Amino acid sequence: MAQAVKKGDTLPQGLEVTRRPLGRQRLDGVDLPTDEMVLNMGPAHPATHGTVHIKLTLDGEKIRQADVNVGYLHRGFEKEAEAHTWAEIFPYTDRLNYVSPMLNNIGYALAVEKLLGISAPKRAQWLCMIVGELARLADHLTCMAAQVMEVGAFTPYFYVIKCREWIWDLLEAISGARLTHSYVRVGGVAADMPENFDKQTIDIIDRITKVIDEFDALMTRNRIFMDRMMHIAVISGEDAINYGWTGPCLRGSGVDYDIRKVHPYLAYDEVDFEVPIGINGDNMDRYLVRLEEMRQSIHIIHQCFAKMPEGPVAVDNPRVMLPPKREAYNSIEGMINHFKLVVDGIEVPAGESYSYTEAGNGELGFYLVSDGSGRPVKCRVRPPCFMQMTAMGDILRDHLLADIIPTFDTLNMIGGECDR
Amino acid sequence: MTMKAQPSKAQPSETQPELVEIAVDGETFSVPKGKNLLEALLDVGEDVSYFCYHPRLSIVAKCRQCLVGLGDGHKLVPACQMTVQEGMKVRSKTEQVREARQAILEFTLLNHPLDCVICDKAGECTLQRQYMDWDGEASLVNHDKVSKPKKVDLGPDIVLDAERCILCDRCVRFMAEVAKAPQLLFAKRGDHTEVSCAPGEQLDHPYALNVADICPVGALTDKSFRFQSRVWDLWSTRTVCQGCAAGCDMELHHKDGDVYRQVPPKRWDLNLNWMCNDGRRTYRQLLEKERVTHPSLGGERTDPDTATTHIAEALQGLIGAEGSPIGVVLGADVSNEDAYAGARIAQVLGARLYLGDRPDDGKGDDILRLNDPNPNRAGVRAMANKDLLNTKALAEALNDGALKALLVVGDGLDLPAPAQRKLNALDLVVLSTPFSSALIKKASVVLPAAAWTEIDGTCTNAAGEVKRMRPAFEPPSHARPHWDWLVRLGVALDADLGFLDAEGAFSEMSANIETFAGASWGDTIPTQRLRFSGRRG
Amino acid sequence: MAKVVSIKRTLWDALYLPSIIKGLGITLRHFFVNTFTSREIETLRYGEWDLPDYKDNPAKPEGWRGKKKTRDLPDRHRGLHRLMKRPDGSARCTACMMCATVCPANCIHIEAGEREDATSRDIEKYPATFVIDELVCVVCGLCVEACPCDALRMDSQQMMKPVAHRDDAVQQKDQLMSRGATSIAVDGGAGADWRNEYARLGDARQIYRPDRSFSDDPIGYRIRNTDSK
Amino acid sequence: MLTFIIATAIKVVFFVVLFGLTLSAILTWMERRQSAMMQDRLGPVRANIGKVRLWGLLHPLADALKLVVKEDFRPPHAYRALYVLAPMLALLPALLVFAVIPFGPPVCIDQLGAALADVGGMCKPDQLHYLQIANLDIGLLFVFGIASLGVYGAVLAGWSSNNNYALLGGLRAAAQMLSYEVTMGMAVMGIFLVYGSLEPMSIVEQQSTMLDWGIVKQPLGFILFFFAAIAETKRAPFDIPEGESEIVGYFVEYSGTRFMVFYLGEFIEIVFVGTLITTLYLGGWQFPGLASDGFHSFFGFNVNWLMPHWAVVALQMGAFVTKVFIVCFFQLAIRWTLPRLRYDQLMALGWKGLLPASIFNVVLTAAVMLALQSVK
Repeated sequence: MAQAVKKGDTLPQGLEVTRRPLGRQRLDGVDLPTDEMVLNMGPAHPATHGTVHIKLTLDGEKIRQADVNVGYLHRGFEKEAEAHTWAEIFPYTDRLNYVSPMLNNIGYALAVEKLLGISAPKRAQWLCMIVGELARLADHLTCMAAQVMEVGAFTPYFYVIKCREWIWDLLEAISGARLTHSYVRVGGVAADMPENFDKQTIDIIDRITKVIDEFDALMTRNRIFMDRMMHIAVISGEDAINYGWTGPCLRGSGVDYDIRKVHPYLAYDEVDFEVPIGINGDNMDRYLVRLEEMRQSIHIIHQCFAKMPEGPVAVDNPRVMLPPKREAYNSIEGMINHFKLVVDGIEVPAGESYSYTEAGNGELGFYLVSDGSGRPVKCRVRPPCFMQMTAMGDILRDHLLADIIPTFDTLNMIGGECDR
Repeated sequence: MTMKAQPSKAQPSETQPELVEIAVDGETFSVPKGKNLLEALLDVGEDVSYFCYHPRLSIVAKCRQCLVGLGDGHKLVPACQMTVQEGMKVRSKTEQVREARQAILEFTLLNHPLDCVICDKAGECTLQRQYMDWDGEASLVNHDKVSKPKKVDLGPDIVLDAERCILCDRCVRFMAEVAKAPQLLFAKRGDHTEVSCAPGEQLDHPYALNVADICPVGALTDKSFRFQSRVWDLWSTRTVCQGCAAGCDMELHHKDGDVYRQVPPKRWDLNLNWMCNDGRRTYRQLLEKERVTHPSLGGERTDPDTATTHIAEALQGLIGAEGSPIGVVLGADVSNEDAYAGARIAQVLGARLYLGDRPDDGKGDDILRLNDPNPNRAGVRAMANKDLLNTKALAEALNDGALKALLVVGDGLDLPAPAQRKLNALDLVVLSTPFSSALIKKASVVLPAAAWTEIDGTCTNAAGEVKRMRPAFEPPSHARPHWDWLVRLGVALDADLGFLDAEGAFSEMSANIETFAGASWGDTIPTQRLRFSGRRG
Repeated sequence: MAKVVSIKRTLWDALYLPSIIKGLGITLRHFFVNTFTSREIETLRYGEWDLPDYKDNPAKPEGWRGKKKTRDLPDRHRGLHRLMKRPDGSARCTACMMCATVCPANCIHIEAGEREDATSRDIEKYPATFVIDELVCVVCGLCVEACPCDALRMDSQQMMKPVAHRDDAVQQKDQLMSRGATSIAVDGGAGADWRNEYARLGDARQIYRPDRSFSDDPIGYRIRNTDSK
Repeated sequence: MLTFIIATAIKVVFFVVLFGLTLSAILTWMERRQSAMMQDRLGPVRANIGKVRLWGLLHPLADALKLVVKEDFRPPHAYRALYVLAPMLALLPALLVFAVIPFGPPVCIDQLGAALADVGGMCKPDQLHYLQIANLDIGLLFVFGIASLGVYGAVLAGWSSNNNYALLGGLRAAAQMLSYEVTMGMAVMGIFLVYGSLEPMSIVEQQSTMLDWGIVKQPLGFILFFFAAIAETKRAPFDIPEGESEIVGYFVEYSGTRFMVFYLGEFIEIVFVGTLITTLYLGGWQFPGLASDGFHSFFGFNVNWLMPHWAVVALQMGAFVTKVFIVCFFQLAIRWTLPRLRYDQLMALGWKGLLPASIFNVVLTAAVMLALQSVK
């Protein structure tokens, strides 16, 4: 089970745990008496990607209090899901974490499969891992691009955003759309990978590796960047767990918890990868964890192509998967099957299930309740970044105004997911 | 007359039937002796597929879909043809039974055309449902489908697609046994058999539309519903037919404020599972008649408050005047709540109450339809049993000039032409109606009312059953239920009618009016989308 | 197994200048590479590659540089909808409403009509109106997957163009059909022997790449659709 | 007197309008185009007149047009007088400091066509013209005096906008510019010590060979001055008053022409910093090896290329412009490479890092000068 690194633990590379307590004074010395100023940051602030409102009480530039208000992008996903069949919900999941829609697709499909008690064929699972890790790459690339951009370094942003474009080219080739893929299905995927997809992917992830190295060289050891990121917005592993954090942000605080490792789904137990963790729980560690996770994702994708078996990409179950088009066109059985699945939806047995996957920001959970009809009675999403936003006000206290945005970026709030 | 608490479901018979024990897949159940095995299996919750069986029709066992194993015998038998006997051992869940039903389905689908895309039954088709439940496999047979006539015009209401027919015989039996007019029969032989009208006949019986309902596939379809909407796009509201005094339960299928069809509920016990053609077409009046949508004062459009204030001011001098010069007409088409509100207003005004009804149309038969076309005559009558004057009395009062003001609630008033002309002489004629009619020109104030598809309330049928009507959609523009207008009028007259919604009116009514004592407001059955309303077909 | 990734600031890092010079080295390398070779510029002319000035001179319009001039849309790209045609030129669509039913955005509006002149082998139902509001459409492709007649496809390889008025984004039936090609999948199925037929055509389908179809290729795409563009 | 006024007017037009403003306009394009090249993008290339695109060089024109015709919005609760005044206060000092920058060698109008060994000796004093608007002997003091006025523009803009973000920006600007002016002054002190003059023309004339350049004699001073100057112009990594991802800046409420003035002011300051650094550290208008009558040595080779006076002047002015351009290029390159400091880190760097270093530089320079003098 996950265990937080504690102060005094010996760690490799001669590092020590130097965590400082939550909410420590950033500015030393005697403060002059001043009036506090209330500053409303957002919901239309240019740097808060994703509409979020932070009500700041400032003492000069120092943050006395930061109240984070989310919910400006509430679209009623959970309620909307109740009016659609299980299969029609996929386009909606694309818009949860819109930086890595594939991971949402996968999370939702696995949740329904869990409720159905089926699992996708092996090849579909490996395909899901490939597109999922590509989406994770896109997610982390975007997050890190935004981080460096918000501390003022604009150029690396374009280098990594270019990589994200390459990934979207790939995902478009396999799914048909760059961003709103809707590629995964209950019981498999919509289609097998196109010709040469493996070669293109390997080519592109190799290029991405080079760009990540360049990015690393450009930013990580830059004194200004280090000053901006290190020991900012520190949170201990215990606190992070108490806040319900998951994903790279939790691992940045030294908790070795990755759902792909501790509760492997798909075929993650058959691939070899390492879980990066930080020590200090500050912005820098969250940045470094993401940086390393991208390299691990690339490593996973290489293994996936090597190990992926041949075979069908969707279950052969007429009550779950649409029949092949040739049968729908040519036989009455196929046509009836097609009709009933489209109109009535998959008749998922009555029951409830909670399924969780490691998405870009952490544990993406779907709690589904079915009453046996073709649509969910309840489709609740556990958005990872929502938990992180709850802690943001606390970890920002007594920091400076300029620390808000980089912290906001390392916590990686995605409006579509957080507000649903 | 006594009012029965609704609904009267299958009433417990006088003598308890003798029970026998049967074993279904090893589990023992007690079922009434002599009962059909298929019904008994359905009663105990066994999932049995069938096409040709219908509880209101005779047993023919044509489809062979309800095969079960009996005893230790290898051979399977159709359950619908067996009656339960003591100690019967039924196999219903075995692999043999499943395979047999799957094989029968494959056989049934053999000549079925690929018509789901254009078939009006798709979505509520029994064949589709059974295929998904029992088969789900591709056909093993390579065989050209038999070609039969498509789009055969059987009569004014029904069109036949012979290819889709699975020869279950339900329609033929219905015409012969229920309608007692054997207009349908099977022609040709073997796999060329097809349903056809009897020579020289066409399918024009007043109950002919029921064959479209009981057809398990889309072979017989309703012409007026043909290609109008897919079934699963519609929304369903359980309400009461307003075609005649029989007050049949029915489902209103509608979409975006338009009614597409009216069908009997899928329950064997409610109005025999049938509906007459006329009843199914009741919704046509919504399309054919012009709706009143805004209150008007002397022909000019006005706002609701002005209208009610104007009425109150005009009536002020007449209240309690000598010889009660105010008349309140309760149309026999309004709901009980509307009628109760009308009766209360009449009480406040000291007015005479009249019943506005239409004469018998003589279309009654011995199945469902009654001669009386007024859907709520019994309910309105109950409001003021003895004091309620009829239309004839109203005409007389008008001729005598005894009335100075008249309040007409509902569209049910059928006044003879001479009496109608007399209306011009009145100080005030208030008309609360959903539809535009000849009377509207005589009215000084017109209040737009909600039509029967838009109201929540109850009505009482000729048998005295109080039945619940439910709103399918919102009334247009300013239209609102009659009782709402009357409550507003009460406010304008400084009189509290004692309720502010339909349910309040109903509880007032059941407390104050003896005949409604013990009547229940009825279950809440929400309007639901047919797409997700459970397993159809 | 966890891997600790934290770093510490060293004296070398604290000097500012080394990392500044290193960073300038990287960015200036990009600058000079791109100035003289434009090797790493991948700017695409989104939405512009069918403009007249570009079509006339696709090689190098002034001021335009970069490796790729247009974007190669993948076969599965979901673009503007199109309605496929029967060999006689009418729409294959039978107004079965599957697409409108499955559409999560409710952007498809169909009104069915009945063909009075239909012979017994014709399909009587046809879409009297078939309207897709491309602004409402979320381009999920479920409609194509739900179409049981090979009538609706999104493989037009065209993107939605910007419009000045919302009404212009509402695609009517004739617009949708103008992009359509003849599909010779047989209405109502290819007959009893369709499986063998399908197997026999397997090789042919390899040679003539099927028209860009996201879904499983239906029978009958024997010839490449040429009248679509 | 009249000649002097006319000559000054001509110089103002040439140096400020044609050089300063034009170069800053080009820099607005260059900033975007150069950053685009650094970031693997195309940058602005769309502005065109007919088919003429000129690699996007028309963009400054389009920009100016857009900003001029844009609505000039004034926030309802702004302090009107100061709100209007602030952009002018920001632009004016930046333009004024061009007065003492020498753009070229002294020119002898009579002898333009002649190949001369010594212009100074043969030219009549009233024919000798300085390519400098005002040849002040306290030129550098003038520069610092005027440049420090620039802070008023930012502070007043921030305060008068009546916006919390703008106010924060104004406060940051005030603190930052005051802090870095000290470092800048101290860094220039080294130049004074080395060249013994406050007169820019004199400083430039002393940098006749590359070994005499300020950057060689004052390497530490150059770095300190360079960064302090970037901080003065409020550009990355010191763009804290702007801080577009945090507070948007002191000019957040400005739009249209008034915003354009701020925008232009920033780029004129870049040019100004370029000219100042060129003058102080990069030999000003001196072309390496070029004497007033031609080349006697060319990068170590002994040659004897005599040139007419006009060619020498043109070459030297060209050298000046090129040097300014290169400095501007580096300023832009730094802006697109480095992240932004935080307010407290900026102060710490200024007061605890750069200022001690600049004092150390002064002391070191003085010590070396003393030692050299005693050796002599």
